[in-house]
Amino acid sequence: MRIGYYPGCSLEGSSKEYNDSLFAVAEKCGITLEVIKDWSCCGASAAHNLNHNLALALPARTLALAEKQGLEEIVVPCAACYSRIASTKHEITNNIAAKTKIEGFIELKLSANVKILTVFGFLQKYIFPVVDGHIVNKLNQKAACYYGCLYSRPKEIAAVEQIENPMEMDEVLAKAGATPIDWAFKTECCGAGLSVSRTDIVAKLSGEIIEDAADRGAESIVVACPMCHMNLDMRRPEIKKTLKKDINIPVLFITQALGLSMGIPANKLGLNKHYVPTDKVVNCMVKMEA
Amino acid sequence: MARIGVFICHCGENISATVDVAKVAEKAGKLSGVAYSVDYKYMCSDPGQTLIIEAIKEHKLTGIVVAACSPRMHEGTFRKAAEKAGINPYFCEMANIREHVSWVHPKSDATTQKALDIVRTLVAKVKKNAALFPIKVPITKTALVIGGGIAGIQAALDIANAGHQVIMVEKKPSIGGHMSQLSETFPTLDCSQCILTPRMVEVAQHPNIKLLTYAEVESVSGFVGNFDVTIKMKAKSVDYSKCTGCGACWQKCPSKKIPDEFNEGMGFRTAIYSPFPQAVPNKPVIDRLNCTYFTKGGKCGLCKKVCPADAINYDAVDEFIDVKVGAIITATGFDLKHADFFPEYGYGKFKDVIDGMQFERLASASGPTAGEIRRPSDGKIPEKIVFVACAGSRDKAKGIEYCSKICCMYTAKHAMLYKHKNHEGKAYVFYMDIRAAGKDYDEFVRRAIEEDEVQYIRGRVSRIYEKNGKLIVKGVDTLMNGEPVDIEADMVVLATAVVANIEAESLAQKLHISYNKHKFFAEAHPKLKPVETNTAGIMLAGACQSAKDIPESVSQASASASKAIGLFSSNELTREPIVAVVNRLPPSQYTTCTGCLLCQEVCPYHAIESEEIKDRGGNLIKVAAKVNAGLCQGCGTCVAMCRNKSIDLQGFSNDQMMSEVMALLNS
Amino acid sequence: MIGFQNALNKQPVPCFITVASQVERLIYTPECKGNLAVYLHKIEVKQAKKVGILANVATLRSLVQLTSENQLGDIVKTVITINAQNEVVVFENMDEVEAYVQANFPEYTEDDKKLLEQLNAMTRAERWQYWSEQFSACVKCYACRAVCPMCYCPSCTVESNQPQWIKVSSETTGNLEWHTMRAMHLAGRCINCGECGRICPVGIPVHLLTVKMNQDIEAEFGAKTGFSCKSGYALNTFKPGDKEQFIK
Amino acid sequence: MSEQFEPKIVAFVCNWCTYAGADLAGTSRTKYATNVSIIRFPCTGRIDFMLLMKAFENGADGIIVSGCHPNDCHYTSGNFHARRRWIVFRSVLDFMGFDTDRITFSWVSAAEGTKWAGLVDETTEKIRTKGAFTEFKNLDVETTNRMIDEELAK
Amino acid sequence: MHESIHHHADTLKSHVEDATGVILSHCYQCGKCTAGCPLNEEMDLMPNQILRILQAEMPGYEDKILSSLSIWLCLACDTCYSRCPQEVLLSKVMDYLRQESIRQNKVNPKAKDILKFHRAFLNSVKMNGKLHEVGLTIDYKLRSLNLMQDVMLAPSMAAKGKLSIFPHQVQNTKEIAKIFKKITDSEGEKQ
Repeated sequence: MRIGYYPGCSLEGSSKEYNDSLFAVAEKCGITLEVIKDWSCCGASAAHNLNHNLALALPARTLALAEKQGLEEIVVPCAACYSRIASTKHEITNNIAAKTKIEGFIELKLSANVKILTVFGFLQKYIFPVVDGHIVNKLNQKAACYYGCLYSRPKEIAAVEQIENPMEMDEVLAKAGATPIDWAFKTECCGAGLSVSRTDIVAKLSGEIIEDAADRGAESIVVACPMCHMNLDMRRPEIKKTLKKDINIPVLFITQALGLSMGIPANKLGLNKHYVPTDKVVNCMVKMEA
Repeated sequence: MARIGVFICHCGENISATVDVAKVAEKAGKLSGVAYSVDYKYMCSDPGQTLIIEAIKEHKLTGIVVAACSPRMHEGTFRKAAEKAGINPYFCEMANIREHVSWVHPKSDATTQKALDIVRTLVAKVKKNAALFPIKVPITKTALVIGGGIAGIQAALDIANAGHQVIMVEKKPSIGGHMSQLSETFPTLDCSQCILTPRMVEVAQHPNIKLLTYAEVESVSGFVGNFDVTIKMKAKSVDYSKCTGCGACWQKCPSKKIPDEFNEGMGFRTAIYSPFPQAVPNKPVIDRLNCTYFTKGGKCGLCKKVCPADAINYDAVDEFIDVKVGAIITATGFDLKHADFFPEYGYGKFKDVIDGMQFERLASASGPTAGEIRRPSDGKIPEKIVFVACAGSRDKAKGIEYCSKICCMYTAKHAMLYKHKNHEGKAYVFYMDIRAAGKDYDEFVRRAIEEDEVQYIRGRVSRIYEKNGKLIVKGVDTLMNGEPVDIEADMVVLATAVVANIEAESLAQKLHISYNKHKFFAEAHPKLKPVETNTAGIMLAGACQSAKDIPESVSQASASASKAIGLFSSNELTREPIVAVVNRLPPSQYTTCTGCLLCQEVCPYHAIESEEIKDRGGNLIKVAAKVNAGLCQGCGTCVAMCRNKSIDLQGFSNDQMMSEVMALLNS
Repeated sequence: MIGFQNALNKQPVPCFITVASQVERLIYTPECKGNLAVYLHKIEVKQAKKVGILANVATLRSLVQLTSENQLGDIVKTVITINAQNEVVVFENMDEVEAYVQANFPEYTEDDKKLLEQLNAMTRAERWQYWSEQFSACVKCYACRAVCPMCYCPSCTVESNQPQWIKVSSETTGNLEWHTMRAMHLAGRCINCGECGRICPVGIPVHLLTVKMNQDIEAEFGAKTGFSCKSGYALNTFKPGDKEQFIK
Repeated sequence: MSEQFEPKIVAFVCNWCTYAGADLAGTSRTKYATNVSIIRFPCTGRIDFMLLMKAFENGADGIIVSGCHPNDCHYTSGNFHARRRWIVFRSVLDFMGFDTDRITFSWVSAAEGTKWAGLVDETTEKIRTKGAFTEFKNLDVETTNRMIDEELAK
Repeated sequence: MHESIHHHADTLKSHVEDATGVILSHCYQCGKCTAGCPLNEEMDLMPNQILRILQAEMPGYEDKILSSLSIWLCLACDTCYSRCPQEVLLSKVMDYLRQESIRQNKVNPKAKDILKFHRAFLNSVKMNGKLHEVGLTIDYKLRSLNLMQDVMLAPSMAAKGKLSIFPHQVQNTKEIAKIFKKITDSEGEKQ
């Protein structure tokens, strides 16, 4: 079974570690990901803020390329990319007019029947069946799984089953030997696209998220979205200002968390690339008694 | 050989002004089969009717056509006249030459011609008429009342007090229904049980009422006046003829940790139990799913040991009894939407987010907190309490578009009760509209706002989550430019939607009554037949039809009772013989019916049955359709779709209708 | 056992086998187009009580449709067909027949489709012209009825004279009435075996009427004929939302 | 007395809605054309399509079929069944090239006296402009003639 | 005076409905959208107010929406939609309103930075087919003149290998530019 892969811009840049950790995990389980040749940006929030057609055309191009490459299934680890591509797929499968228009713009035909996997979708489908042998550490800590908006909304493309209280990531963390906590901000918004242009807002929203996690004794926050990660991790100074207190819970990508439990070295997983130091996480870990 | 009489009415000037009645009478007289034709000023007057009667006798008429006003006006009048004259009333037809001719056309030959055409048409029809006789259906003067809530109780008492027998079936161990769970009732705030329990006792003691608790309707067949009902008597494991209801058994019962349905899971009961202190009958049943004796194979048996009357019978089994009833009143009530229907409100997740019925139990003197409003999680008395109206109602996204109707009122009541018990506490109500259209209703809501200082906020709550022992309610005040309102509450009460009884659909199918997509039973006509169903003899009472408060349920119950009493007021049911019949021809009741039974589906009244036609030797000749005259209402839809005309409609037979068409067009 | 056998003119004809020894007379070739279900209504067959049938798809559809109309009783004990892979299929019960039919649901034949297209393309007047010419040739021999497995009424309305629904003489109007009635009575029940058209001595494509009706009914109400043993008859049910444009 | 053609039109109506609607037109003295005569049925569900054929065969130039609006049927569903039947019947006729414009289907409630009057006038006018239904009336004659001609041609 | 303007075809309401397929009359103003909106405290017009103004079709009011800050703050997190009892797809309406606000040159001054960021973003995509974060940052700073913002982040990001000075590009950047052009032409809209 060939599995396609769409990294998205962030995973080539600010969230390289997400990309690396995902590959490290896959590699360890002997699963290869096939990058979509010549993929382009999904347009992110910018496109659908400014131009509806563009917001459809850019993801559509990627879908078309995937089809051309004969891929039936693609993994999209970035929540924003997932959301854009999934909703594009949803729109063109339900609106023939839009489909033909878009096909005109990108000069490519597409049937839009490529399956789109989120990172946890991928982990559950392909990694879970083979991972048990590879798990050597128990993360042994309270983890707050943060899903954000883009996986849980809108309902038409929601990648999770219970949109008000998703559990998919929690299951992955449980596998990794952590204790996922029940908290209130699983699907609240972090401020996403306003990260640069309205950092104040992002600091406020992300602040509330981190605060609730902390109040409930979380030792790490686990995300599956580069934007969430940037806002929760990189924006800590601004958050500190707004909250008027310093919370230094590290923020991990889900693949990093799983990677650690599989005994993959922290640096290979890019844990050193974070702003909030992650050594606490590593120290909590305990070897699994065979 | 037909001898038809034609009687042309002038209706004063109403007809004769534009129709040349004399000419019509004269021309009609020449029609084949017409033995006598005359015009007269007022046919419906006494002399007019006498004229007709005399003519019938004198000219030995076999049928008459009265050309006058609309049959919807005077058909009855003239059919009676015909009967007086000694011919079958159904040999009388009316030609409508007033509403359909003289009143809508100017004086002209064309008008007169049209009048004649219509007369000719009806003459042709009446020649094909057959003697018909009203259908008599015997009536069993016993009513079955399904459901022992306030609606069922009211209906049962009304019918019983009118001197008729009533069988009441209640699936729970006690009657009383939801009303017995309520604390106080709006808009008077009188204690629910105080007004209900006397009625419950009255039912139990009424000589005309046979009360079957812990029982369910198994199957229903037959038709109006003649229903055959099988009732399932669930095994109580207690012999009520011996049991005195002393309570020794449930005091001793070791399994005490069973969530108490009556207290909406906020208290516990034993395995052998009577649901509440004022239960009627106040005798216990054993809940076999939770009883150690039954789950642990014969262990325990304590209740049997302690029972002074030796009433416990572990070997009891479900029994089925067959009863004959003439009318059925469904009063199966409603349920409240439960469970994780509202993830964003954490309903089912947070202990202190409860529904309206749970609040009733908390506020009720007989409830788990003895009437003190304490929150389930830690028994604290809430200082801030939030009520959310329309929690699930008027919510298309959640599949319930309708308004649950009672929530506005009971929410106001709840807020009031809370304030009365905790003057310092703060009560908030999030609402969309206040629907208090009832006697003294709006005044009641105003009182909550003005006197009891309940804070009403117009806006919906988006989300509720729990934080440091508080419930954070994220709402909005749309009357303040959509100002966000976040409240740190100690307890939240959701006015969840009123939904149909979980078993409504299966019961409806047993009864052959229709129901809407929300499984509420359908009335025969939304305005003019609000308590009858499409199946004659089956009536509706209370919330099984749609969300209703107590006064409404009670009045509808009385209404349906009066329908039953009306039905029972005579020994037989007389019905117009305008019904469909499937032909039966000798020998041995042979028929042209193919038995394809495609007609069964079209009948709105389930009046078409299949009959096995056998010869004298009892060998099956064929299966054929058969119309139940008791159920048929005479629409004739089956007739038009029967391919080889094996079904026909009395009074509007194929032969009659065809003759009309021919006659109308062939002058 | 009802099946086909070879005849002199090489066209397979129906045969009725009552003794095991004659079974080898049975043949099954693509030419076996006839719809044998029609014989199930014959009194002689009914009296046989135990009947087997070697059925083509059309016949199978008839069996399904007839079951939904409670016409088979329990006389049909064995149903056999030869599938596309030339394997013998023996059915245990009607459910299996139903399943097989649904799996091998036949298309409308190309010729019919062509003819229908032509007719639909015509103006109303042209169609009127076409059919009135066709019907003028009809001699009311009722072969179309005799060959139809769905025309099983013991007495047909066309023969009823109390009242006289249809002119006895074979004038065009009377013929038109007859064929209209036939079409209406078979609309939503006809299983498109096309026998009526094939049998017509004067070559009227009468089957087109019911074929067209079935197409419309499938389009309008989504009902298929000879598809399910439960009654799926389009004309004894309704949806409150049924659409039409012509009722003012 | 003008020589304009006066069509014969038969109305098949249900007792509870359209018949009552026509009564209302009467009681409110609404005037309309004399060309339409009513035949009363208990319900549109009772109306047999063969009766329509009979009407044409016996010289009707046009037909009105009318009953209760959907959901208003006195028998709850007769008109729904009728509607399906008309949908099919109409397409049979149309497929045979029969002039379905000569049949007017309508819902007229007991309260719509004016609608009834209007319906009668419109239909009458429509049929009047169409003229007599010779296409059908002369069918037998024409087809026989045609056959004779063909015979002679041989 | 309502009557005079009701069912007026050329109102913002009708344009929104045509463009998005969202039927605005479905909103019954319960306010649940506003109650749950993560940005309700920042907004100058609440989501339910925006819908109400659209519904009302009162002349003059439409500009309040097009020049509001709210439409630019909306994060399209769809919290409103996922809880809306009437299933009004508000985020889609917001998308349209933003584009309309640009078309009519009514962008709220406070929103200029947000708009600039989006433009810078798209620009980067237009040139490279992918987002080039350094390029974006520089471009954005030039557009917004917030030259100092995030400056201290840059070096550390670079150090952590999170900033690549040279853009990743699709093989044929023209192809992407072409898509942009086609769309712009098809709309005759100023980007």
